[in-house]
Amino acid sequence: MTLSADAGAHATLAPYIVALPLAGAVVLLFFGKRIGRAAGVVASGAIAGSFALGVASYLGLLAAGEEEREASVRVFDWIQAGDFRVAADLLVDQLSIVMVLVVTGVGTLIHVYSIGYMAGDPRYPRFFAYLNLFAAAMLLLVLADNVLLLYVGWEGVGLCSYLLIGFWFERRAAANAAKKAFLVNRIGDFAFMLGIFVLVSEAGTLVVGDVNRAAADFDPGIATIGALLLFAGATGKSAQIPLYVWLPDAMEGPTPVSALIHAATMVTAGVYMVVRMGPVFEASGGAALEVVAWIGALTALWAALMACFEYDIKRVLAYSTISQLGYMFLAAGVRAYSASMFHLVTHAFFKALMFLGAGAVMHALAGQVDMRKMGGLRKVMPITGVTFMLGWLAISGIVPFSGFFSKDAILASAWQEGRYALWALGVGTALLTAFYMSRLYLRVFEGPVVVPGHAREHGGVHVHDAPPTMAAALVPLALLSVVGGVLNLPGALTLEHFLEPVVGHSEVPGGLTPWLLAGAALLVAAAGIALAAALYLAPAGEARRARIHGRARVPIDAARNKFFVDAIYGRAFVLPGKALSSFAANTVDARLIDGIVNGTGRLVAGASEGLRRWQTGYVRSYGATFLLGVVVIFSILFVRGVVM
Amino acid sequence: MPFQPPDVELAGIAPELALLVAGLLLLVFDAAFGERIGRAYLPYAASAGLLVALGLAVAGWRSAADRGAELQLSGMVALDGFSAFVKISLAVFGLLSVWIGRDYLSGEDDESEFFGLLLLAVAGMMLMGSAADLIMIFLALETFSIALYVLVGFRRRSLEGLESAMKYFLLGSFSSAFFLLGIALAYGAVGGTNLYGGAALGGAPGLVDHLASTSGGELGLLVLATGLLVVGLGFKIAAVPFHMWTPDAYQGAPTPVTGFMAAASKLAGFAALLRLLDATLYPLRWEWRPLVIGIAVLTMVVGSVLAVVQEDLKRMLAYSSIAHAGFVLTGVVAANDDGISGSLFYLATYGLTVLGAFAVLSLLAGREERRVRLADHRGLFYDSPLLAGALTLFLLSLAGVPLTSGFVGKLVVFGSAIDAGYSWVAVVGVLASAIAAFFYLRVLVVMYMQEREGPAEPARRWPWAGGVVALTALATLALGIFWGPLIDLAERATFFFAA
Amino acid sequence: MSIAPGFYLALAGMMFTIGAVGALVRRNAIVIFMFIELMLNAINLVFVTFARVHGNLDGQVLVFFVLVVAAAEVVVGLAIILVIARRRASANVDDVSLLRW
Amino acid sequence: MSESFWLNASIFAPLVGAVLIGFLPDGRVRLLRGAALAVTLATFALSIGVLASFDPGVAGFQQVTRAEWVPEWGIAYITGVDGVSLWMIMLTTFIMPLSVLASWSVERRAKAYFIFLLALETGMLGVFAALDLFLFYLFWEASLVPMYFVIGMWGYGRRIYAAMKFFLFTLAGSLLMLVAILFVYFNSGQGTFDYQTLLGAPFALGTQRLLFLAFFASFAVKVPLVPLHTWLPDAHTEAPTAGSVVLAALLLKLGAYGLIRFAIPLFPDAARELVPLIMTLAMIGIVYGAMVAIVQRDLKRLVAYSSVAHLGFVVLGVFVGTIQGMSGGILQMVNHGLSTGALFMLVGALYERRHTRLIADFGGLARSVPVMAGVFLFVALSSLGLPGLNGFVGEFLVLLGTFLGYRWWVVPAAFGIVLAAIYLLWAYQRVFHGEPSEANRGLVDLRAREVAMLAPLLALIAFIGVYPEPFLDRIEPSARRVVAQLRESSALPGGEGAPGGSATGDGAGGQGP
Amino acid sequence: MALEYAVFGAVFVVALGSSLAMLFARNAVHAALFLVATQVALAVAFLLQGAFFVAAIQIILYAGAIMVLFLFVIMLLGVDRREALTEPLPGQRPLAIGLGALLAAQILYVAYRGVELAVPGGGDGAGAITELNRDPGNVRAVARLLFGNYILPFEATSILLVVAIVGVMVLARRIGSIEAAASGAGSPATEEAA
Repeated sequence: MTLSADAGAHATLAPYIVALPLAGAVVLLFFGKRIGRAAGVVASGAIAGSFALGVASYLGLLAAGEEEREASVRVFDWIQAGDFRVAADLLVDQLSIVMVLVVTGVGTLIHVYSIGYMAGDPRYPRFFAYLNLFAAAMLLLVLADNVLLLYVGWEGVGLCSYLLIGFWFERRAAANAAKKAFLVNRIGDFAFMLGIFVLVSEAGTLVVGDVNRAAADFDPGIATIGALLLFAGATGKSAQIPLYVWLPDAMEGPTPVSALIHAATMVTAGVYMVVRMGPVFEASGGAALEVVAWIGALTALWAALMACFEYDIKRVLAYSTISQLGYMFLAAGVRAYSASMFHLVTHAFFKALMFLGAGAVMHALAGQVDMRKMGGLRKVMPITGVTFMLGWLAISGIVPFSGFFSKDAILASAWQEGRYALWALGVGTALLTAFYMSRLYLRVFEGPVVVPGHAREHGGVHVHDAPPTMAAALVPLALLSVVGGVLNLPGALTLEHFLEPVVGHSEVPGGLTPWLLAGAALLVAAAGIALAAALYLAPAGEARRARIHGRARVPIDAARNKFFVDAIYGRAFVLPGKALSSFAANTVDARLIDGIVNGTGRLVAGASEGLRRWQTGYVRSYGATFLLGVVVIFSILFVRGVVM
Repeated sequence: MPFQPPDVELAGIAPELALLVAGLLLLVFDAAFGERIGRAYLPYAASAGLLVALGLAVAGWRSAADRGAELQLSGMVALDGFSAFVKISLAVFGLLSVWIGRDYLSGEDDESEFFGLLLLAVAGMMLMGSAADLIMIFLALETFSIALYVLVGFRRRSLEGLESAMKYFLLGSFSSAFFLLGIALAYGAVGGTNLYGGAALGGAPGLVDHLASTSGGELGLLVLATGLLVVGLGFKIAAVPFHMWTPDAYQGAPTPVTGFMAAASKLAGFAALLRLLDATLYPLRWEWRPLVIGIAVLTMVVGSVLAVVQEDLKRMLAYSSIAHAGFVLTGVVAANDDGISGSLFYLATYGLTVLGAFAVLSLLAGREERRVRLADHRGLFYDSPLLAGALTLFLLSLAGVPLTSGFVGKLVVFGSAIDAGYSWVAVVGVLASAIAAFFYLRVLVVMYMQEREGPAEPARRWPWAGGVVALTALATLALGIFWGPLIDLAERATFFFAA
Repeated sequence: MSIAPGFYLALAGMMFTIGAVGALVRRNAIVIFMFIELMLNAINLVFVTFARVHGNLDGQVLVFFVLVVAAAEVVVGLAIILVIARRRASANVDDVSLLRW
Repeated sequence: MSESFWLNASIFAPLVGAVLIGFLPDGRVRLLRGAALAVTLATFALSIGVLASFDPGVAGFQQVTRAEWVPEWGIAYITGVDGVSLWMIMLTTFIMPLSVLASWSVERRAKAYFIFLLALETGMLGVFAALDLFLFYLFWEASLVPMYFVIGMWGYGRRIYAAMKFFLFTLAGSLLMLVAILFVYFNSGQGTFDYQTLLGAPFALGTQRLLFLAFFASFAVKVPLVPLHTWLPDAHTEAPTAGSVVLAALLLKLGAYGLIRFAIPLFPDAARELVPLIMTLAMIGIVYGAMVAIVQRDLKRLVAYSSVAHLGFVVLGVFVGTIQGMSGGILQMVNHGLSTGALFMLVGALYERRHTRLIADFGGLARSVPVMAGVFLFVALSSLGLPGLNGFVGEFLVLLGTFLGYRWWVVPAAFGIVLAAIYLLWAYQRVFHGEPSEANRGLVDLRAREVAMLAPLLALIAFIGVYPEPFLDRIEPSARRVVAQLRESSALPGGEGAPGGSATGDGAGGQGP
Repeated sequence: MALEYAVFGAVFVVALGSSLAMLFARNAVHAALFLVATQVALAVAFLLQGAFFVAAIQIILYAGAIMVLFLFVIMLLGVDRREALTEPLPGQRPLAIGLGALLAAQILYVAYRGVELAVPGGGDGAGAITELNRDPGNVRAVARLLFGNYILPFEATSILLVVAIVGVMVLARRIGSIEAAASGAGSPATEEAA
């Protein structure tokens, strides 16, 4: 491993940040059986080590001067063909270090949580191997200095997502969900790869910094195409319209996986990538960003609508994730990159928290996920209940929890940019968010205690709070969810200021406007909570719900059926694809092409069969053939030689 | 005008004379003493005769190489590299046929006639190779044809054998009539039947001489004659549409005779055809070429296609021999040095290969000719691996797979056609060989990939025929790898006498 | 010799053709063979006629060879026909068609 | 010891070994296996010598041997390596010991089997090393016969049909090539079959076109390009495991190699003119092969069709006329050899355990044979082009090269990577996921021998994925040479050529403006 | 002159007439006799063109020896056998006649132009033949050629004849052994001719 001379000192650790979990994964894959129960510790140790290295790098970065904070380290030359050169370079700058800290930090907590959660699973070491592998891929993704390396991490996390969603592969639904996740992501990756080609041909390089610098000179048309292709990749990974369909299904995986991959880290890769490649998106002259913002806003609303009517608590969280990711894209689309990142970070905290809380609930209730069969759980599992409540308040946007600040930053940026329609969509989504999260929280944790029948029978008294390792993850996340907002409080240490060298400066509204906007957001959040309380907490809620359902049966049923999107995709793409494939295999290949091939054979054999009848066995007919030949030859020569 | 007896130079026909003497001695000796001393010596005697003929043919090659080509016996025979090459090949084919036939016939009371007729047939074929006069060609043709009619019908008590002899005979005489009409027309056109004529023969009329001095529309009669001569020789080489006798005669004839016909009779026919078309009538090539191309294409395609569905191995090889005639015809079409030498090379190597194949068949089928159907050879590889291996080699060579002589043969004849500007004929040729590959492969499938049904029938342990198999297998392989020397000889053999 | 050679050639040509046709339409092997002899005879006339045209005797000599060949063919051919006819009690060539296809 | 010793020794070592094995007793299967393994390993060792003495900086041929053979015809024994053939040779010698290991279950007529296998190796190595058209054709055909027997004698079910189809398909193509070779020989005016001498032979465009098509027919069958591919699924499916491995990993490479080595350099103008046609065929192959693979019910057939798709990438890369495409295409040949070879070994291992290849008969195997499941997934991921594994490097370069040369033409080809994921993961799911049925329980996981034959493949798959430089470094000079031949008009007297100006214009040197 | 025309006319009619008659003769013996008539007519045609020796051997050898052989074999197989004039092979007869007509037409055209096709100006060597017949005489001239230029073909005919003799020997033995085999095996008798 050679370090380039000009690398900043803080970047030297970057390779080890990736290598540590990778080594953990390799060790666990090969020796997992022998390591056995200690696998969780090994894996957690590896990721914790990465976190420590990340912190060290962060400190080193802080110590470096403003101008020297961006540093890359070359590990080796990767691919060279002609003028095309890609090296395995890792980039440490403000943006990537933030991601590293989130990934390793949240990752460590979730690893620790998994020790308890996965205890008793027969493939326990394998789970941690995958988890570590995921961490390594994700770290590679965020640290990559060039887009192709980023792509390696990008597909790597996709693979780990596949492996982990399908971890309980005996379950058909899990296997299906895993495959679906990978394939939908592949479609996005297909676009992403095309985008990479555009970058190579336009910029001549894939090094992130160089591409971004060169982007200014891109032809806007090409830049638009390239940016949209990259964004198409992001819609796959970050579950945006139209490729979000895999994420709800992905909840078939173990809950820590949902927390880590499908809430906190992997799904944010798309946002990270858009932020990273911001100049490319800007080079299109607004068109690409416009698309990003609108897709983000619409996805936010769309997913929130579905979340409102879902009973599976993990799926509610999944829709919520999609919705929140929409916010982040909305922010990126209005060039509020730091707001986007800010929300990314806080979301990582509170969503991971809520997933882990949901996991604790499932753990306690023997895998039950239907919220209709739960209630009042805060009383039997107080730690989970309280921490979940903090997460709920955070995502709902209640002052002073972290979600309030980050969401407010996004909305403010949209307002500031003059994108009132987007702002309105955001505010509407905020209302829904507050509503469905409250619905979830209130139904599950408040009200009279309801415990599903089979959980009672199996472990009646065992409906208990999370074990210590799980609690150990919940509490820190809850704290972060509460105080995460300070990251961006005005001052020298704000995230925005910190990221500015990388993502550029974005205007924030001044004067009275921010206060008004914040107030509006808060009001909306309160309204959402109140509505939920009226429907789910109040004694008359049941009747009200029935009335509403009676009046709006059609849209509600539609929402419950995910607006039939899966079915439509099935009809529009999957079925015709299968039909076309069958046609190709059974008709074109077997009948047409092989038919021609075998037909040629049959033709020869048929000609042979036919011609052999000519060989009648009668010598006189042989003679006739002979004479025919003679006369033909004679006639030809007669015409050529005598007449002419 | 007092009568001047011609100079009698026997060098040009020495091998033929040797065979004649050997054949007659054999017949007479056996007739006189056969009852008393048995017949075991017969194959040795026949081999000795053929070996002497071989030696004389080699001597003829030497003399042609030393003194150049010459016409002898009033221009009736040419002593040149071409004829010597043909005679050497024929002597070898004769030897191999005798050896196959020795085991096949051993113990029969008409062995002497078999060997005698075989030797006389070889003599006739040799005469065909060196004949420099149309009437000589005709007489030589008739000599070996009549011998073959009898040999084909040699199988005791077999109606098939007799039927094949009759068909061969009737069609053969029918075709002779056309050939003869061709000679008559040629005589009418030229005033003589010599191929060369001119100063070397004291101003006697001849085809080459005539062509050199005549031109244009006055050649009409000769063109017609050419067509009829091609018909007659086309019959001998089994070219479509004059091939109809081939499958029946090959199938009905005793296996050694079938091999002999496939190898020697074809070579003799082609020898005359090459001398006639590519040397003598070369100036008329624009007239006969389309014709021969048509015949070649038809022959290749029909032969290959018809072989595909055959279930009888001998019959299949008969159709394959038709296809091979077509391949050689592409060399004739080319009418350049490569074409001639290529054809000679092809015929020589094809003869060795096909004799080997028929030797294997005779070992398998025996005198009774019972195991000749494809299905009879299921799993042969596991019962007689060596025999199956040899047959595989022969079939691969016939299919034209590299590292066998058959491949080189195809290479040279197709190459010559391409060189002459007839690439499309070569393309037809390779397509036909692709079809042909199918039926050779079918045999391999049966031998290697299917299981025998019923009890194993051991192949005969015939030492002579086995020796033939070994020798021809070796030759097939060796000539597939080190073919330089033979092609070199064939190239030197392209020296035709041109007066 | 005042009759133009063409007349003789015409005669020969017609005889040759009759021979060829006859060999195909008759079924008795011996008769077929006789038609082939007819063809050879016609060729002999061609030889003799062309000998006259060219004013040399080579054509006449060639007739001699044709005769010899015809004789040899007849001997062998009739023997073959005889063997088969003895065996099948018939000289009909259509009866002899075991080998085909 | 001359520099070319290693090459020639590598070519003929298997043949010598085959002859020696011929003297061993037929019944002693273990001895025969051991001997075959030893021979192939020795060959691999010899080929290491080729690799070691290979100079990466040279674009032309090295380690050249030249010996007169039939001087009258200008035929000589000429062998040599460049960056293209080097890896093909290494791949061959590398795969062969593994396929011997994969032949452990061959008990019946083992002697003949190993003799054929070794003869086949010599044939293939000869093809890759031959620098004389005649010699090349000789080896080309010589590699056909042993494979025919291997499929026909040790195959499954419809082996005879498959063997016939394989042989006739290939033969029909190669015979046309033979005519073209002869035409070149006779009309080049050089009187030689020497490849390097013939390179400059000027032919008119019309002639070139026909000659190119004749060569192309032969190579396209072998590659195979749609619609000449239907021999492949049959041959792969019915062949014994080692046969499928050799077919897929090595024999198909002969076709692509032929295109690179002969079809393009000998007839550059025709090649340039026909690029759109060939690219279209390649793209159809990528998409069509993948689509047909999706619905296959037989696992081996599925892998076979995946080869059609993968080789489509190779041909695409070779013909796009950019250095990235060419290098990627060549690397992809190696990659495909490794990953598809491994896939066939795994399918063979499955067949040995369950005696079925029908996907529907499997299920839940990840529970009963977890290691095999993991290995299968790893190989499948390599095959579907997961970054970090070898398949990605090749495919990415090919697609990048295509984009640089032809822009949006790349879209259908790139969509192939989605389809590859579909058929491989769907198959993986159906075989390994789910609850195992009674028959699928209690299967034995990978044995030591199987690990030994798969481990080298897996290691190389990962190595190339992470660090392809040693490969690309050696490929590039040679690839550059072929690209130059494809792009630039040769010195034609009539000044024809350079018709592909717009098509190849903006990828110059691999980079945009 | 007139005589020559008359004789030729007779030759023409007889030769052609008996050839045609052969076609329609249902009895083989009749066919043979018509063939003899044709051959005799041809001999006359030879004479008309100065080929005396050939005319003689035509009578002696052909009409005499060969045709006797034919008749002998016919007798051996049964004289009375009549051949049905129906045609079992479909298309055989029209095809043969059609091809024959085409061939005849072409040959006739060639005969019409034949001589000039061969010899420019349609020369006639009748004078030279007459000269040769006078000196050294037809037989002698032919003999000189036969034993001069044509000595090898002449000798070669001996091989031909040997082959024929040996062949007939073999076939004759065949007949014997076959008959022995046939009668021994009790297979259908050969004497079925009615």
